[in-house]
Amino acid sequence: MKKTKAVLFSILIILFFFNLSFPQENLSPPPPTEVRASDTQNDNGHSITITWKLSGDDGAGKKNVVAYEILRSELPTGEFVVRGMVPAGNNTYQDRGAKEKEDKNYFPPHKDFYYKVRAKTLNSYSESEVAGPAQAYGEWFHLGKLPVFVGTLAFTIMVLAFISLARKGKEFYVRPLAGIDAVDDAIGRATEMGRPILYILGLGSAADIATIASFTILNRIAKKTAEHKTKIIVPCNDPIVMSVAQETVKAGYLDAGRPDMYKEENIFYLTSMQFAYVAAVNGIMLREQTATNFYLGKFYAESLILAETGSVAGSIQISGTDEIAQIPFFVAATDFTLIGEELYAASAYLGREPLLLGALKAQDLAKAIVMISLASGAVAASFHLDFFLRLFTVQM
Amino acid sequence: MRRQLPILIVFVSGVFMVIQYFIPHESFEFIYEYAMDWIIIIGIFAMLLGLWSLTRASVSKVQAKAPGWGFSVMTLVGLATMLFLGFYKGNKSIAEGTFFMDLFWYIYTPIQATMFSLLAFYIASAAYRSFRVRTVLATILLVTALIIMLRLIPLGPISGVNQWLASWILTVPNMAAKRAIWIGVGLGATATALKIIFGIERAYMGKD
Amino acid sequence: MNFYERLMQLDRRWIYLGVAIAVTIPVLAPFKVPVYITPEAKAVYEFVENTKPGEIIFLAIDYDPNAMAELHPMARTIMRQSFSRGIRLIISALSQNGPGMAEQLISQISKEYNKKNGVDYVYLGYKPYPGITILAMGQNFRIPFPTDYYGTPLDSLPMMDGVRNYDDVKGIISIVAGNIAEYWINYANGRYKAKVFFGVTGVMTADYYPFLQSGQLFGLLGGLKGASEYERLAKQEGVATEGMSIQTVAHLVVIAFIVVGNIGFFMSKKKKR
Amino acid sequence: MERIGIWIAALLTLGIFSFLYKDNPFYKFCESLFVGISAGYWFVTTFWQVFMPKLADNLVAGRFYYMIGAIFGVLMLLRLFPKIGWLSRWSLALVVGTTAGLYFTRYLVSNGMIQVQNTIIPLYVKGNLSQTIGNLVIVIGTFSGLIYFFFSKEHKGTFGGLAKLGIWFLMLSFGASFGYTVMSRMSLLIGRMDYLLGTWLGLIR
Repeated sequence: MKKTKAVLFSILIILFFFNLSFPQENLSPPPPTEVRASDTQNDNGHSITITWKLSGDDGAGKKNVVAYEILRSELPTGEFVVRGMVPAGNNTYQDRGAKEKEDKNYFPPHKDFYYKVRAKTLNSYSESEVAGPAQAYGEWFHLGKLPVFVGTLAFTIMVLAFISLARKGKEFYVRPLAGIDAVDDAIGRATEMGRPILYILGLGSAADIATIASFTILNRIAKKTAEHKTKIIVPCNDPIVMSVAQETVKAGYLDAGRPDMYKEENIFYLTSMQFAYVAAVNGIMLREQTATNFYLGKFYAESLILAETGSVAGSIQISGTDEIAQIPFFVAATDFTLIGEELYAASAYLGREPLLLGALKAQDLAKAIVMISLASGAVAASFHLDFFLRLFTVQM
Repeated sequence: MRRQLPILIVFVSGVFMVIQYFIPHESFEFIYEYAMDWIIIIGIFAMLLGLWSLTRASVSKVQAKAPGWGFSVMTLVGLATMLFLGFYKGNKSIAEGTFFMDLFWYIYTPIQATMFSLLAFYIASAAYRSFRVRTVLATILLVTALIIMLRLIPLGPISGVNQWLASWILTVPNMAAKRAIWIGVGLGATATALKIIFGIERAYMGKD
Repeated sequence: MNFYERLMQLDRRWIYLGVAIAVTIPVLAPFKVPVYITPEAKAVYEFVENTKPGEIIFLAIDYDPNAMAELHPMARTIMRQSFSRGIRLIISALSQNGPGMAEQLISQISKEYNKKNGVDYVYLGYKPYPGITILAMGQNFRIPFPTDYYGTPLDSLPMMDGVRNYDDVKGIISIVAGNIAEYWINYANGRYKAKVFFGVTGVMTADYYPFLQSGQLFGLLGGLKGASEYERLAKQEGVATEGMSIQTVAHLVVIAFIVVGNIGFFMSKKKKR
Repeated sequence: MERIGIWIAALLTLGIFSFLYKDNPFYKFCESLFVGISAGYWFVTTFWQVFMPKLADNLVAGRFYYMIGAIFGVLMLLRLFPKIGWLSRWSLALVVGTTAGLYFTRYLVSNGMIQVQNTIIPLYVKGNLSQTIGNLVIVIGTFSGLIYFFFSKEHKGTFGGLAKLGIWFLMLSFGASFGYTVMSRMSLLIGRMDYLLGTWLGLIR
């Protein structure tokens, strides 16, 4: 099969040049019919889609049609230029171009174009009627993404609804999380031992959602360390993350009423290179003898280096990441691990802020909906009903 | 001005990015591309903050003659050398064969690779330390890890079975668990993104 | 502390020593073990094998010297296979510390096959923010890479004539370490429907199995084992094949330590009773 | 030059390995040198490979939209001046807002909808027992795993039982990933040993 395709392709190339010298033969196939040209849906406005009905000799009749060429012109009678070619059996083509005016292949929108489709055999061809005019224009809504749109709206409404319930004073139950319960003990331990706490925000940028979740946790922990008068060290690997961490810790000290104790030099930048950063943090752990290490945020391969060095130093370690590949190492080598979503929930747990707890409740509701869809979808699929599947199918 | 405007910027830019996902039209595409470039550019400027922090910390350690200040001198020397070599010949400074690249190949790369390779030791010690039949959960962890590791070891007649079991674990129950984590992370991250956009989660903004 | 308790609390330096010996001895006295070939590795091999001479494959070298040991053999074998079959390559390097290393590899192998830059291959180099770069390349390679790695405008390279974006290549093989892989799946495949193949580090392999099943990924080489499978398939046995035999010994040592720890745990518990 | 380079590289490699025994001045030396060199390398390469083409070249070409990015970039630097440091929050807000919006749909689609879509699979596949079992395990595992992540309900009774099953699935997956990773970590070490024994000492080939 694949060999045939290869042969066909080489034939096509030969044919392409061959045609120049022998443009017409009387054995031309029936032309493609019902050619339609129209704007391509759900695009940025630089493409027209052409469809046609296959030539009578394509797959039937003499079965000698090998390809279709798509030609374009700005005038119905003007000179037609080949825009592309598709193998026989295909009945659509997207004539696409660039959106930048400077680009060689610029495709102007809102401009009339006419199309012809040429059915080609080995040594002849025939052309369809001219179709068009058609104009390319950009859409203002991507219909294929409708399920995402519905999901976005539904989820946003759920989150906002629960938050406003929380604002009205409704209280939500949350089950205990081992990793969270350990935080207070861990800070207490550091205080007793008179040793510092190390907080690692991971390798994410300030724009990573996991890092932002970690900032909120850092803020709560900074408040507690300020209350306990325990030193907190935050080495950073991204300058923006460092800036934000400084603000966050400062705010925590302010919340605790101890702005005087805040020391900016304890929240510092080392280097943005993964392993140089880890080498330095390793050193900090052993030399500062940190009593408690937090690893919360985005972590990559360094997770285990940090966790094992921390364990050599005898620190209590609490970790959490949404990087699935690293969770196993944190689970094996640290004392408590916040797994995936638990990291995002932690900020709500630590602050006990009703608004954040409300959002957590919305997450649970969304989870319940997902689970019901999963279960009923799987049952439906067993009976070959793909209704549920379609609800979640996104066309890009 | 100090608190409200940033929250407004977050809201507007966040909502815009969500909306643009649904709008294929090129006018949105252009703004989207510019916004992405701006963020890259902000990141570049912020690099100076990083260098400033590193330099200041090292210099003050040296000045205070803090314990190990000599090592801070090494950091400063390394930094200054790279900066000098990286700029003194304009944009030709970082071509292959320059001293800059020699330092990269003979100092940076080996240390980096060695740091990474420490994981071989640590993965063994972590496995030794935590893979004990202490609890049900620890036992599950231990048994699956063993099955997977044994796939590389010639086991004679049971090699085929183990190979099959290992790949079944990787593709079936492993995938089920990962999907659960993925979906959970998806919901947690989208909820957090929403909280950021609506200004509910704003600890990262600090306080005055 | 009795003998069994001691087994439970070995100083970790003994473990380090055990690992060091396990990887050193076979290096000095090499031997070979059999390799089992997985269907997902075969899929990558056959994709390259079925690409016709003159067609273009996009090869992304998305790792840095950290992952060289595992991923270099894959990139090397795939490049050799492609060049020897007359396939043209567009190569990018989206990992921050990767471009220099990728450049070395490219110049070495293109010399072996006497391939010309700009004609038989194009090296784009590095841009930060891989997600955004991958998205932009879906529009046009020229958006993130107005020039190639060497500063030549893409428009003046003969090979790039008429080659705009992923639509104009047969598929993408990304040899990748870290989260850049996600972007290839989400953006190149998700947004632009490109055919994506991966060569990933061993640690990532299990994470990308689901994408094979969901059809977002068309083939996968996992770690050194994947590389050695590929060397077998392409009949270029080398570093990876050798490495696999050392792996066997190293795995045995790790398993032995786990067993020792558990014997200690079990026996000392029994004694207490 | 190359010979000297290899010697330096080999000594630095040993310096890092010495950390396994215990923290020592040799390691500290390597570490501090590494931090300085890497920070410098990162700054220089980003400058030449990103700053020049992304900003300088575009401004020279008259694309003044890029000025907006530059202005926000300068605002970021104002952090260095305590009095007007708060202006840097504007840049931060732009970065965080933009990416929060970008990630919102990204996570919703990739982690949410596509995973759900992939898990909607028939529980019974006619004539294919292994696939039937596999699909069943996947659906049950995903379902119970999600139950484990419920925060607002106590893990008690049947619900608690399912949550327990969920955490078993998670542990199984962690064990599998851990076991699978051993190989790639060993190969990193093999690479370094090759360098020491081969490239440096010439003991192999």
